[in-house]
Amino acid sequence: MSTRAKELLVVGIVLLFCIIAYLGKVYGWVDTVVFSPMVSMIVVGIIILGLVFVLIRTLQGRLINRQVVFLFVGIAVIMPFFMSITQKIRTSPEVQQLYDAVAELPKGSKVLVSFDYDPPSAPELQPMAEAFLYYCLSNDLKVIIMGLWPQGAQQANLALEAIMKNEKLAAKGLEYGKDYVNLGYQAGNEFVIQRMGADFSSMFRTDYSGRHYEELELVKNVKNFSNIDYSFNLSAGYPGTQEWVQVAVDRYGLKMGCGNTAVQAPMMYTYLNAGQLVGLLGGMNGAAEFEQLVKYPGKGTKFMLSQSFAHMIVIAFIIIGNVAFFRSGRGKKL
Amino acid sequence: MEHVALWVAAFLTLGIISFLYKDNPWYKLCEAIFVGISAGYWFIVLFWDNIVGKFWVGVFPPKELNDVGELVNSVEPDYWLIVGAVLGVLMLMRLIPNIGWISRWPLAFIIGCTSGLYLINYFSSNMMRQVQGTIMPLLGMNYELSTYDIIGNIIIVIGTFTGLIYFYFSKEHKGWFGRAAKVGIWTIMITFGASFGYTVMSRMSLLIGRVDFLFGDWLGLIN
Amino acid sequence: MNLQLVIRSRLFVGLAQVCFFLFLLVNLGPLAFAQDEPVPTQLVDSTPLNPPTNIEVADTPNDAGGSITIRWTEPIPPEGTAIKGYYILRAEAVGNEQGQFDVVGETSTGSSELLDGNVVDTLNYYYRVAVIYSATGVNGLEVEALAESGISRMVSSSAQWFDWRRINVFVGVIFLCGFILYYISRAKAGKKLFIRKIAGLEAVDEAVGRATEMGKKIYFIPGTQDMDNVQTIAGVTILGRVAEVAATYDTYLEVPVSRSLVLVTAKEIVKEAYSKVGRPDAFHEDQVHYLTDDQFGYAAGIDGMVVREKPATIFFMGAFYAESLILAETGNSIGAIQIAGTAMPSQLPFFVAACDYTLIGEELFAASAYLAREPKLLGSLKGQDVGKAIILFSIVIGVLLETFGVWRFSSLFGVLD
Amino acid sequence: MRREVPLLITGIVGVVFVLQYFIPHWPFSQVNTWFSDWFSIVGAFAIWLGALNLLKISALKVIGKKSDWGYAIVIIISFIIMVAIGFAEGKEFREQGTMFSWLYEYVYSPLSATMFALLAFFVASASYRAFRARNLDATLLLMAGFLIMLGRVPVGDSISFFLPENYQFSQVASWIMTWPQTAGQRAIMIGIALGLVSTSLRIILGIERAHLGGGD
Repeated sequence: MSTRAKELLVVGIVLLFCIIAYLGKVYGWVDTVVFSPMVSMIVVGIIILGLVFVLIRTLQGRLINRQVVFLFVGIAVIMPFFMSITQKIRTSPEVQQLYDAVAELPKGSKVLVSFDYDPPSAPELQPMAEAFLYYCLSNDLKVIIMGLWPQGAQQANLALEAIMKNEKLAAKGLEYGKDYVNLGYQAGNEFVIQRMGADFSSMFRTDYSGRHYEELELVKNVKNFSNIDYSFNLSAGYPGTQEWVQVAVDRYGLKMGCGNTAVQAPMMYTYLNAGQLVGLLGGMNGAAEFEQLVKYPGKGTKFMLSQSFAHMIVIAFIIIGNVAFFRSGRGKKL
Repeated sequence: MEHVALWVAAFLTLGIISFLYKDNPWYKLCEAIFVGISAGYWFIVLFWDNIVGKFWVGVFPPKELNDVGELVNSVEPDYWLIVGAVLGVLMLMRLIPNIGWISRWPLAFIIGCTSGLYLINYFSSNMMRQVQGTIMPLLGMNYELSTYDIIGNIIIVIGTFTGLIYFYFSKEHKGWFGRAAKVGIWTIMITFGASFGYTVMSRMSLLIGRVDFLFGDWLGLIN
Repeated sequence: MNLQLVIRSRLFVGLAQVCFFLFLLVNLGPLAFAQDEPVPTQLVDSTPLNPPTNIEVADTPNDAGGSITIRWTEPIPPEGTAIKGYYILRAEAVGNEQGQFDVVGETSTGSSELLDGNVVDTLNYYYRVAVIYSATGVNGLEVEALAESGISRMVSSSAQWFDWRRINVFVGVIFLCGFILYYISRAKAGKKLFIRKIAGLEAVDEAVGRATEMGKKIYFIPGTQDMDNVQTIAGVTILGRVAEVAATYDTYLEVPVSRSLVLVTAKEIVKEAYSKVGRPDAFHEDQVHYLTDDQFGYAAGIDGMVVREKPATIFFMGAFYAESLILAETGNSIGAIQIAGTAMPSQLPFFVAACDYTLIGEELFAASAYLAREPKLLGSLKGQDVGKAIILFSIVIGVLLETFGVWRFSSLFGVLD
Repeated sequence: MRREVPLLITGIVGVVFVLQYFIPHWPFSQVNTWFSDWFSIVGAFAIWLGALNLLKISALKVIGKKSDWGYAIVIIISFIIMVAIGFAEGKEFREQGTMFSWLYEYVYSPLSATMFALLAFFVASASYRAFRARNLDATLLLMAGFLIMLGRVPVGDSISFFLPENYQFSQVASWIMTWPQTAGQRAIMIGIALGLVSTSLRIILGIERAHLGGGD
């Protein structure tokens, strides 16, 4: 059989599997799959055996293909979804700091939340957004939402939709315009922040749904940052936390915490140390820790098992690569 | 429609993932769609948000009438915005070979804006404030700090100090200066290591997000 | 008195002001404006309630106008009551009379200051402060009572011509810019300025040479940010040099870009580099071309091109985000020599790992100076180094002074705290 | 005209932008508003150039029947579809239920997100093939990366259960992030800031002219 035929065969099999699974979902033949602890152990065992095999091959001086590495990563990320292992999540100081900063706000304080990310970064930031909004709204803090990224406002609406399903929040009968508002997206990057320092309403003439700024009870008396008690910025790049710190914090004295994709988070520790930020959630781990603190277990917590597996795989590959490197003589390039 | 949507999204997701096996027609198709769609997406977003949303609405503010036909919320037109539009049109002059040079004017404006903004923002937030953060009483204001924090403070001061020495270009890295620069680059390497760890975390999270889509939203195998 | 002394004395005046405002701002309570509900006026009993005293009103300094600061002395609450907060009442001046007083702000307990940001510069105002006392009544319910202060003096707001809180930034910027300009002029005057070697840059000729030997292309990726990013500008400066070398060696240089402004600029720069070495004919318009603005669309595009065309050398110079890893790993997989330079801290580890040479952070900016060997760039690098020396010196002195409790040296570097 | 005017524009705009930080008084308080609006508008016009260039390159590919010209057609078609729908749907193009938002949600988003996700694989492959403890620098980088990766997931503490609570991986990771990492990050940050200030200054004063096309 030619390579091409084999490839097509594999694609065909995968497609067939997907169609069956999909029809199973639609017609309810197949329920969600959960491994028993025994099966989970076997899967883990197989992955470890596979890694040992890779180690042996590498020691023999034959680097395995990129594709095999990819396969390992795929398996390590997918399999934990079917396992039910609970893990203990410990809170890091910067997450605790964010929690404390929000917890000590008096009821009715105004919190500005800026959604500066788009769907591709949602796996990390959406759980933070949900947990943060949940905590604010369930503690009677007033939430003002905005976005410097075009898709930010939609992400905010998705997060609101998700948390409103929570019984505790639903029972509160929260009212749009009074307890929370979504001012929507505004183009102009850091210039938007700068102009908000003088006047919010000049940047947001209307909210997300087109209601006038003055008609929204929550914000009609909010002139600029001096009326905001705390601010939380969810950021996946530019414009994001750095711009908020440079303009809103350092020019207008806004008190701010942030949730960042893990890529950006290390840089924020400098701002944290200098007191420019009060609290930081870094990546999925930060989201999971915050979810634990506010007792709103969501996707962050759910994904942590896959995250653990994925990290272990990467570490294993670094070790394997380096063991082989040192065995074969340091100078020789593999 | 929802079925179509899920299958389209899954088709495209798997198409991109198929690049991991090798460069193939499926991937190239998805890539081409992506390049076209994303260029179109930004084109439209900037058109409606900036050209229409900022310029047009600013210069010709919509007249809002209430139920009885009275004018409410009338906004004064802002004719200054026309300058922006003129600059924008000058930008397009690049398309006409003979007067293409005039597109340098708006370009000069853009660069002037960001240079001015960066000069101040980076000077105050990323330099002054960071130096301020580094200059601290090592033992605390009232000598109250624990050993843990004192060691931490010393690491911050020494790390920042030597790190800056690495970025000092006017002196060859020799003698005590060279040794300090060495300590500096070690600190920077630890920083990079931390960045590396965090980036791995970030990437894995995104992959987990896609897996959640494929096996959860699409195939419904996981909860 | 020489100029330096003048500046220094102004610095201390500014510092005093900065400290004052520090105090001011720390004491700022949360602000809230114009509540709809009327001021409650019933009294608990006949206990005399002390009103706030010493009402001071003044234009908020260092602002663009439209704001008045009100300060008062907290009264001592009678036994059994507590201060719950304050209402700030304001009236417009009509001639010499006061108009109607309305609540314009509310603060919680413990504060003795409020900023009223809803005033008009051309009008005059009067203020009163009402303290809200609360006590537990006979029936166990909380009862409130108000005690209003006297009327303040007449006040109006105005805009200022200098923000004195920023005097230290001002002095800093002036000094740093001064150093840079001074060294540029020195360099222009022919003074030789020493710059240490930067490893990644020495390798440019070698990398281009290798591409020539192999008869393959060179790719230059100027990052995914726009011309408004200074890193992109440093990147295209280096592009100028790379293009010159490539034109000299007669190696095909391809520059895919992701921003239309970068396209415009990069094209001009490459064209000019080709003319400079006398090969204007070798320049093709499509050598520099646009892919898409989207970072991943761009990464995907380049990824495909790299796999298909297998360039011998790839340069990454500019601002990069997440796409850096896709780009560098793919380049690594086809065995290209890769030279990277970026000031994006989050992307540097991968460039360090996957590229042969990496310009770390400021080295990117030093690179344009180093390559061009132009006096102005060398001079400004030197100026920055003086800035760095001052910072290094300040850190040592400052940490010593503060550790031994002599002086809060770090307040010199504060920016609006 | 071709060189002086742009230099003058850059200089004036830059200086005004710096001054408005120190001068709260009108007109400097207003200038910021004007400039930021103009900036956004010019940016929106600039993308026309980019889009036209993309179309031109793709079209040339199709006409010249260069390799993969079929995909160039796909690029053109998908661009035109997205733009046509975006124009047709008007200002509300982004609202739920429009064709544009459908394309965004089910075509653009998955493509973009999966591109991101691909990085997870590349990161693993780079770890295996490229990350070597070649020297002290690289070793430090690796060790730090290692500890952070272990410490930032719950499994790290499970592995180091035998250590005292305060020395388990999550605590070690927090320690690295809070102290040495911050120090290094800060040195880089200050360095970059100085570089940016000096480059900005040169541009504003017209000493740096590369962005206007080459040297002097």
